[in-house]
Amino acid sequence: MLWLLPLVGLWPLLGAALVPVQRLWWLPAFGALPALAAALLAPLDSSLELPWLLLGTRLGLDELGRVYLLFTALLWTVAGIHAACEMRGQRHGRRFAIFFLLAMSGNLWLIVAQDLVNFYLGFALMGLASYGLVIHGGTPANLRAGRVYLVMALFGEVALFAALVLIAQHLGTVAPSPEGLAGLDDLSIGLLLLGLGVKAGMAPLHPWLPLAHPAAPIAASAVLSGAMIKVALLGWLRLLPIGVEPLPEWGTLLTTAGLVTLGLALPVGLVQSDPKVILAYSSVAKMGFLILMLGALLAEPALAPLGVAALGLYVAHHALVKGGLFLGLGLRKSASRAQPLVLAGLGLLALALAGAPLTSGAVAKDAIKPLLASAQWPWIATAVGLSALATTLLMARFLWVAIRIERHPLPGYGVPGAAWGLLLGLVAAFPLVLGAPASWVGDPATLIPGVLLALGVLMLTRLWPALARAFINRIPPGDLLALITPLGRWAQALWRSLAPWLRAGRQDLAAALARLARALFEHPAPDPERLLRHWPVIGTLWLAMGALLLIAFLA
Amino acid sequence: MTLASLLPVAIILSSLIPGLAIFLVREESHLLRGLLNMAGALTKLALVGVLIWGVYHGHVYEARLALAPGLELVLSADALSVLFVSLSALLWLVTTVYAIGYLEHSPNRSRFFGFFSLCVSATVGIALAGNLPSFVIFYELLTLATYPLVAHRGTPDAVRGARIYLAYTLSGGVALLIGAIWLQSLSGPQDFTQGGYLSNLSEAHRGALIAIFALLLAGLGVKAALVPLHGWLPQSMVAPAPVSALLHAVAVVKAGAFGIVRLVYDVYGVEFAHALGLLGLLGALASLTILYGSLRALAQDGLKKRLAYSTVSQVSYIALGASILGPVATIGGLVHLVHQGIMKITLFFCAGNYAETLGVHRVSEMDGVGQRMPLTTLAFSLGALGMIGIPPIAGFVSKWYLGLGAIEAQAHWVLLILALSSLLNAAYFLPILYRAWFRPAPAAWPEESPRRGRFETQGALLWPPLITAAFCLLAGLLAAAPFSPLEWVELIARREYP
Amino acid sequence: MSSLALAVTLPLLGALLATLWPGRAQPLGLAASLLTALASAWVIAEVWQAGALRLELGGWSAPLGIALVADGFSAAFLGLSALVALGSGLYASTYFSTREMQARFWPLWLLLWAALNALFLAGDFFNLYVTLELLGLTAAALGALGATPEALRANLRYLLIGLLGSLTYLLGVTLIYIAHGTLDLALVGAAITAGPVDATALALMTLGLALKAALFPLHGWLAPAHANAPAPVSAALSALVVKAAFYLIARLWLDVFAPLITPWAASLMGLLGAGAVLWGSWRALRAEQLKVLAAYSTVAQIGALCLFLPLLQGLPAGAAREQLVAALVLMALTHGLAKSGLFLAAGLVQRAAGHDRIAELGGTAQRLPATTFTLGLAGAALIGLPPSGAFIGKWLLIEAALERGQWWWVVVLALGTLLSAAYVFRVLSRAFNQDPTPGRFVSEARTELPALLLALLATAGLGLASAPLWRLLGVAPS
Amino acid sequence: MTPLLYAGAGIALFSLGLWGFLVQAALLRKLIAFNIMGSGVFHLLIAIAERGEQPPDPVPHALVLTGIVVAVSATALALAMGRQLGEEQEHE
Repeated sequence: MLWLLPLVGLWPLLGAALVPVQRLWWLPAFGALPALAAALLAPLDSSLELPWLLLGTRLGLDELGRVYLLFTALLWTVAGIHAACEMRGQRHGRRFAIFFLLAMSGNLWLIVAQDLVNFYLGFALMGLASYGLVIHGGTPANLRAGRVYLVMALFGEVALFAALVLIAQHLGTVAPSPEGLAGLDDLSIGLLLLGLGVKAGMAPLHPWLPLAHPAAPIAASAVLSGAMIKVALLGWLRLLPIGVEPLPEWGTLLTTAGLVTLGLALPVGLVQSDPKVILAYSSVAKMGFLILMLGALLAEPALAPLGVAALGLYVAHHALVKGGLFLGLGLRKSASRAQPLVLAGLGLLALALAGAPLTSGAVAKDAIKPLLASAQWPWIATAVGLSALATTLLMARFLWVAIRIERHPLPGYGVPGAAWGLLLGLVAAFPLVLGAPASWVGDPATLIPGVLLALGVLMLTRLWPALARAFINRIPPGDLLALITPLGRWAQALWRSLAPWLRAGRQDLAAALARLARALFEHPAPDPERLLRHWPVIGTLWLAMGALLLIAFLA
Repeated sequence: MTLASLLPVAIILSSLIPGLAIFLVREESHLLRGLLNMAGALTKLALVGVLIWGVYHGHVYEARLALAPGLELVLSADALSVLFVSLSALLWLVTTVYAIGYLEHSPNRSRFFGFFSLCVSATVGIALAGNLPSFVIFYELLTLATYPLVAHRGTPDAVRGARIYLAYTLSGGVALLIGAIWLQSLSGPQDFTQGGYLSNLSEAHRGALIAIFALLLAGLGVKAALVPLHGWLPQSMVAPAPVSALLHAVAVVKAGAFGIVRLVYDVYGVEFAHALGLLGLLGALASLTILYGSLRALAQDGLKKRLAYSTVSQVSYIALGASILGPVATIGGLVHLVHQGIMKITLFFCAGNYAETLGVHRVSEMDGVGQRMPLTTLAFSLGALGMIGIPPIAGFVSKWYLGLGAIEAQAHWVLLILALSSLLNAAYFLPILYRAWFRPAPAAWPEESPRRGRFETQGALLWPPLITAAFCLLAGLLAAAPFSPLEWVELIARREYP
Repeated sequence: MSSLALAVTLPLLGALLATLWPGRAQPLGLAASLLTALASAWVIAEVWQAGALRLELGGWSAPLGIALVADGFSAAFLGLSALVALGSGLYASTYFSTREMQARFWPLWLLLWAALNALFLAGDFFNLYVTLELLGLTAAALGALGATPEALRANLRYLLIGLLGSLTYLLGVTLIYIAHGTLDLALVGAAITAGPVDATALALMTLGLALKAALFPLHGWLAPAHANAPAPVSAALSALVVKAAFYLIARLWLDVFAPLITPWAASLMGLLGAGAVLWGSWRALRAEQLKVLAAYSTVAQIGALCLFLPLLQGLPAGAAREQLVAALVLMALTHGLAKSGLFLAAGLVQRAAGHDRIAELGGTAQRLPATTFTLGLAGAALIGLPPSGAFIGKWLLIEAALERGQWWWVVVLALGTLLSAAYVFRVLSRAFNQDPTPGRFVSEARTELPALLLALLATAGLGLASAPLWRLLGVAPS
Repeated sequence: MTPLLYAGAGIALFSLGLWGFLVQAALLRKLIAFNIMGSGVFHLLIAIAERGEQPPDPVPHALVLTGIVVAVSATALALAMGRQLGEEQEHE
């Protein structure tokens, strides 16, 4: 079934080409089907070689790839159903569908790609097409979010490009292998972290994320936050020498970065009022958590086999849950009927994200425990515990905001609702399928205090609304961006004050040159030759020439 | 004269003869002129096909004509010539179709197409020139043949642009001439030789060789638009779109870049040039040009001007590739010769389409053109994304190999240049794409042409950019396939670095 | 009858007949032109085969008798004069429309040609004097054919300058005769010693010729004289008459008096040449009329030829010297052909527009594509762009300069090239404006084609197919 | 001695004529000066024809004769042109 692999990327591309046709509005819903089929049917660890394609293409699925392909395809399918229904007949709906399918194609392709160039191809396609999703709404806020997203994404892509070139040079080929990655130099690793770190929302490269994910339409937000940010982790797991050699310094660095991300995203998320922004910060925080874990893996190669599988599980859980949250939020905003059901679903998902027992979150957390246990610093477990607490609080905040959301009833939400229900089912079944019963309980220790704390906060804000107002919305989405925006303004002001000088200088120079040119060319030339036609002048010159000649002959 | 020596001559004549004949064609004879044009272009393509086959199989094609004692006109085809010849032949055909569509209703068509063909003849001559004097001859002929094309419109602006073009290129030509003669006086008459022919000159000539390199580089740099010799390029944007396309993608700019490649590889020899410390100079100049061109492009509102500065920047990738020691960087630079050509010609075709169909000349007028002309804008997008280096479009392949080569040669700073350049490229191309696709279209276009074919514009204007855009995509997608530009360039690099 | 004698006598005879039957001047003149050209071709063919020819007139041998000689050098110039004279003559046959003008033109024209041929073929100093005088007289008379006051004044000045030059030359010849008792070029050449008498003689002869060749800074007469003459006459004046004087300078300096030439003297000539290149080109650039431009360009071209002298000085006989001399000839020939083409084209422009003010030529240039093409081709040859013969000449000149370490001439040439490009393209740019174009390329074949062919010969012919010329000049292709 | 005297006189005549030719503005005077220069050269030629006891060298004589013819025709042409110029100027 290897032939399914090329289809994974080609099919959505074909869809993007065909979707402008009015009758094919439903194509986004079916774009990820070959990927789903491939994830289930394609044999593991065998690859399809296409040496003539690009710089030599190798497609294939390994264990991690299959997990990724599975949850990515699932999420894209559900989101695709939402997108197709939501955008049908809307203004620019077809444009949205094109970019949606392009981003889908890139996302799926980079998972099945086993060589650097195709990974980059998928990554770039996904990154650029997402821009179209982010700015779809066309409001000034959307455009700003898109601009920030694009600038940072391009920085990331360029850094990734440099990293990939360095890795390719190191490998001597474009197909990476664990052995080949041994001894990778620091520049490559640094660039790789930088390049993918943007996509992952690693602090301080995250400010685009809380802006862009909420700006996109719901279906796009779901895949952005659910599927697309996860590819950074995939890239790291594939291209860093994990399990080959210990890189303690880099491990420390990543751990620190993860902690910083966690510590930054959770509090900032708590004071947001837009549910999508809250979810976006939650994603940033989760990525921070994953980066932290990756740091541990990088420092200790022995953890690799177990750790990679655990991370895969965790990522799959988060992708489905976060995607589900976004999509549910969409239903909450738009669908008229069955709102209690939607709220119940959202509650379930929020619980799962907080890691409540019997949810996928519990299983994922359980899987990741050994990694935590081996962390370099003992207090990391504490920090992670605190973050879990904060996550619970964040989810409570989300539910609170989601309950009070203003609804705009729209017809025709049966199919997306059903699809969402399916997704809920998958999330619910997640622990049953993938986790041993021992892991179902998880770690309620952080959940219960969290819930209690949330209730406490609720009470407090009820009693003193001013207290809530003092915090809510004090930090704008994109936090750090607010700090550097004045820098940009100063630079602009500086340029504005300097520009006239420069321009004046240039104009002066140009005017001087023009004057010179006029002096040389424009005025009718006075005829200096007139002199050369006077006989005495001719005679003098002539005789002088003769004298010189004679002297020269006799010299 | 044997068949083997006839082929290069025939390739030049296949555009020269139609070109001269076109001058005599009456202005109203559309059909005859079109026939001559297409016959020439197709013949050339067929001949080039034979040439590719022959050179691949190791045949030697060479024609010699003694001009004076010690001065020979040599036409010969090696793998590098074939690369450039095929590019010119292919793009000439496409551009001819486009030009016929573009200029069908403007005056002075016979003159235009005559010089158009002469221009291509000179370009092909440059590609096939087998020694430095022949190169110089065709290089100057190219200047001559291009001048009327730049001045073609006859507006004061056009004449001024052409004058500036001429001032630059002729000055460059003089530098090139003196350099070439000086070199010949040291080395004696020599053909281009893979690996260079100067390395056995005595140490005493070291200073002279450096000075000669500087002279030759100055001469070639004018056409290749190396900063600070690039001033003519944006000015010559007044020419009709097919001319700009040809100028930027195939003829003038490329001739300069091709000359630099010849100079480094087949005159000095890359290792000898490295030993003389000349590659650093070239690399620095190329890097400066790459960044400066992009920065200037950012500030341009005129679409063609922006593209022109983009050319300034992009063509220096070729020089950059030549300035890095090692086969991989050579591949990157040489393949960009082709890749930049097809991408830039696509962009110019599209710019011409906007101008001709909608009267849109400025970036600020491009709001919503994607809705009015989706196919053209699609082609434009492909070209622009390729320039940025997004895979799987051709430009990515060039950048990839340049980067690999730079690391191989321990020149990590090149990566930084590539990264900065990509970002700058994105900064001046993506806003255009944004406007074209996402902004609402205005109620009325500046000057919409009443002639409209079955599609968004006339067929002769629409097909060429679509075809070249497809080339851009295929050159990248099938980079590793046999007979792709990349594979051909690898053949050259293998021969240069045995 | 020998070919050498024919080349001189046929035009003379033609001139005589045209004078006798003024009504038939034109057909007679054209027939004589054709025959003269054939005779020239015959001479060239014989030189091609035999290497050098010598004819003792009346059987009197030197030192008493008069000899006609031809070698590759003179044959080349003979060929140049045949081509230019034939082309210009053909052109003149429609340019002068009235019988009266034709009757005045043709005898003088054929006389001029006879003088030129005799000058190129003369083997002794005195014959050279006579031909120089004859050349000066006919040239001035032809130049004044237009009979406007400007033309008369300019050509009267030209005549007087020419007379001064001839007399000075004659004084030099007298000194030669005092010193050596013979006037035969070959014999004198063998007897030359580096003494004050020979030096003075050469200085005097050079002075005289410098006036006629319009060597900078003695060129003041040239521009008005050439610019005011009728177009075919200007073509011949610029392409041939001035070159003839230079031909003689070259003959004396490179051949007869070679042992006398010191580096200083050669450098002085080079310096004057450099001045001519720069000043002439600059004046051409600033000229407001097309024909004035062409005339100043002639000044510059003569200067460029002078640059060969310092490089040839001290170069021992051998392949290198032969090549450089051949390059000199090639350059002179290219200039001659190109300049005649330029003047003929300028004449057409002038006639079509009614004036030749460059600034106002736009529409005219557009209406005459073939003529504009001629201007372009001739211009390319004047600049020295490839593939013109001047390019090859320039190449060899620069190569020699670099090899001999005299790089400053290269700088002069580079500047001259750029300046000449500037003035040529200043004219050509007028061809590009928004006026409508005519349907056809050539509108009047009999006037446009000779000019076009001459320019084409300069650009493509002498550039790409110069091998016969090298062979004629005895340079083995290496 | 005599030849030297003649030669000296010839040179002197030539110089005198030259002076006049360069300095005098009027055409007629210029032409007279030109003829004086010519006479100077002819003097010189005749002076060198002297060969002591032998009959004089015929070559310089031939030269002088030809020279005179040339000088006369040149003078005539110059006069004709000068006259025509004068007439044209009168018309203006």
